[in-house]
Amino acid sequence: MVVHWKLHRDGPMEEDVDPDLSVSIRSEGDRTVVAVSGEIDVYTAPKLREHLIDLVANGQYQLIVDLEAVDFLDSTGLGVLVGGLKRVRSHDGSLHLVCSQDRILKIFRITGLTKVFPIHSNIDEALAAGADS
Amino acid sequence: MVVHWKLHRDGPMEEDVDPDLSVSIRSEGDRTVVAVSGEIDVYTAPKLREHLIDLVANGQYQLIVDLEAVDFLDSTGLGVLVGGLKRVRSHDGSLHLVCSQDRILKIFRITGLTKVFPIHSNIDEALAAGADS
Amino acid sequence: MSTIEVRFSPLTAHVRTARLVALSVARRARIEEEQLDEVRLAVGETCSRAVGVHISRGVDDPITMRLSDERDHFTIEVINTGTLADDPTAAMDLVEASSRALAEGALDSDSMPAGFGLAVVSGLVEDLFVTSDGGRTTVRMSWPMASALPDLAEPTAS
Amino acid sequence: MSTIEVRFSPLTAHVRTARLVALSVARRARIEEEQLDEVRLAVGETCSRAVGVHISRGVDDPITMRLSDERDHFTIEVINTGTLADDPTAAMDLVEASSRALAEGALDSDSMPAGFGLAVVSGLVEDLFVTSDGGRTTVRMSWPMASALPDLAEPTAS
Ligand SMILES: Nc1ncnc2c1ncn2[C@@H]1O[C@H](COP(=O)(O)OP(=O)(O)O)[C@@H](O)[C@H]1O
Ligand SMILES: Nc1ncnc2c1ncn2[C@@H]1O[C@H](COP(=O)(O)OP(=O)(O)O)[C@@H](O)[C@H]1O
Repeated sequence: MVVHWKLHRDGPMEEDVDPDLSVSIRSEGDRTVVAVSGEIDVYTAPKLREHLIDLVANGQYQLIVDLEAVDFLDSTGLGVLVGGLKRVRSHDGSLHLVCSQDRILKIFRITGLTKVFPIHSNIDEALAAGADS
Repeated sequence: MVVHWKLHRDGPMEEDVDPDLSVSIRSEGDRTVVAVSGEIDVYTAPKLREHLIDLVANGQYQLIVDLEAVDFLDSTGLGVLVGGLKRVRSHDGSLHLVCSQDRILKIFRITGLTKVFPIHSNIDEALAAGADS
Repeated sequence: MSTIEVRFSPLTAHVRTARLVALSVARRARIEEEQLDEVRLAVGETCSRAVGVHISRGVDDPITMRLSDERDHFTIEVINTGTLADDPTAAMDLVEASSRALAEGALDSDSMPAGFGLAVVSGLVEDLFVTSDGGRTTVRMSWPMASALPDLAEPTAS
Repeated sequence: MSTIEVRFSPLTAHVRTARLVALSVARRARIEEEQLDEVRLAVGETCSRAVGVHISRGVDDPITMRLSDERDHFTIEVINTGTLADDPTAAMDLVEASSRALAEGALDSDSMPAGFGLAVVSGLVEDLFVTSDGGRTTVRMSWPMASALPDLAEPTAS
């Protein structure tokens, strides 16, 4: 995994660009925004999991995973998000999601995970909601 | 084939929309511009051929085929363009091409058809060149 | 009837290709736009499950995905080596299974419970059959087509 | 080595799916961007030729396209039923053939001369072999890969 720690406070702290799944990580106050784009499936989920594990290992427990640029998410991807939630919760942290796309929301709905994850329709709403909401 | 003859002089005379291959036909003075988009291959070439045959049958012999929105063209597609050229030539007409994309120009180059078709890098150039150039 | 079959080595990267093919062929078969997402997800789940089964059992055989249109139905079959122990169509409560995944399980496990993927598919696809015999398991899914297939049924090349 | 094989009924619509698969797998195999257009065109020409051969001979058998990576090469084979009469690798002058297509031939024929498609491919692809025996014809094309394939060689699903 290539990690670029940028000096600029407002740019992403980490940028992992890949045609299959890109992950861009930035700080917003005490929250960490993980913006994902591409398809989260059995092939790319391990990469997203690694990023989430790294963040928790680095003491970042208030996560927002932005799924707006994700165009596919399957049960393997759900497993990684549930795994991330378990990890941050073990540190009293939180994992919020940003998702307004119906095609992606559908799998959260049929699996009841809309009740487990706070899901916001845009990043500002997620930030405004506060980590504990 | 659905043909819409529009009343507006500046709109397309004919619009054949299809995710595989779309063909839009309009008049520009004494020239007829056939704007094609999609992939011209063994599956869609018959459709383009039909349009060219129809135009010639309707007495339109000064053609400009705009390939700017075409992202694939194979030897079957070349065959249809060569066939179109044969048809208009038998009425002392012309068939100019608009194409600036290297990936498409390549097949014209390796087959020597760059010497057969007048190829322009944009539609204005094709119109300015005149049918007989 | 027209058929297209994809056989691929059990690698997770190929599941993406399988989805791409299924989506493209289903679109051409005039499956309704809202059902295309269903096709894509169902193929993704069944193929990744099949790849997982081959990998975990050390089977190098290819997985087969077969797409076909027959009269008014578009059918996808995903075939892998190995026989299912349990009846996978036995209903799983997805909501209960999800909260179980969250509550139980090692902190370092990021998997949903066994059978979850197929349960998602059976929640999505009305017309689903799983058969397991002769050392192979076949997941068969069908969708109605909006109309007959002039595109796939053209008689001659030109 | 990883393999993905697509078998399709001899319909021209499926040639588009074959191109889509080849492009996607070639990209994943780290074929250089400028060679991807070459792969796409070569697959389009060989598959449409194969479909044309089946249709014109009334053969319903599927055409097979096999994609594989082996060490440092990415290989595509297109296999159809039927044996070639002439040696298709016999050089055809594309420029001469094009002007012949224009000068001769019926006004209502929109085809390039026989063998033109394969000649285009042999002009594009350095590493090309055509074999014809046992009632089948195989067109085999290879491209160098930029590097080994970590993507396609991952040992386990996760
Ligand atoms: N398509 C299949 N073919 C054969 N066996 C399968 C298939 N899908 C699942 N299985 C097997 O059924 C059991 C429960 O399945 P499942 O949950 O669907 O797989 P997993 O445990 O990998 O999530 C596992 O032992 C798995 O190996
Ligand atoms: N891939 C192939 N397999 C078997 N026969 C072929 C193949 N390609 C071409 N042929 C045959 O070789 C002859 C000359 O071929 P070619 O020009 O390549 O096809 P076409 O005449 O359709 O353009 C034709 O008789 C055709 O049927």
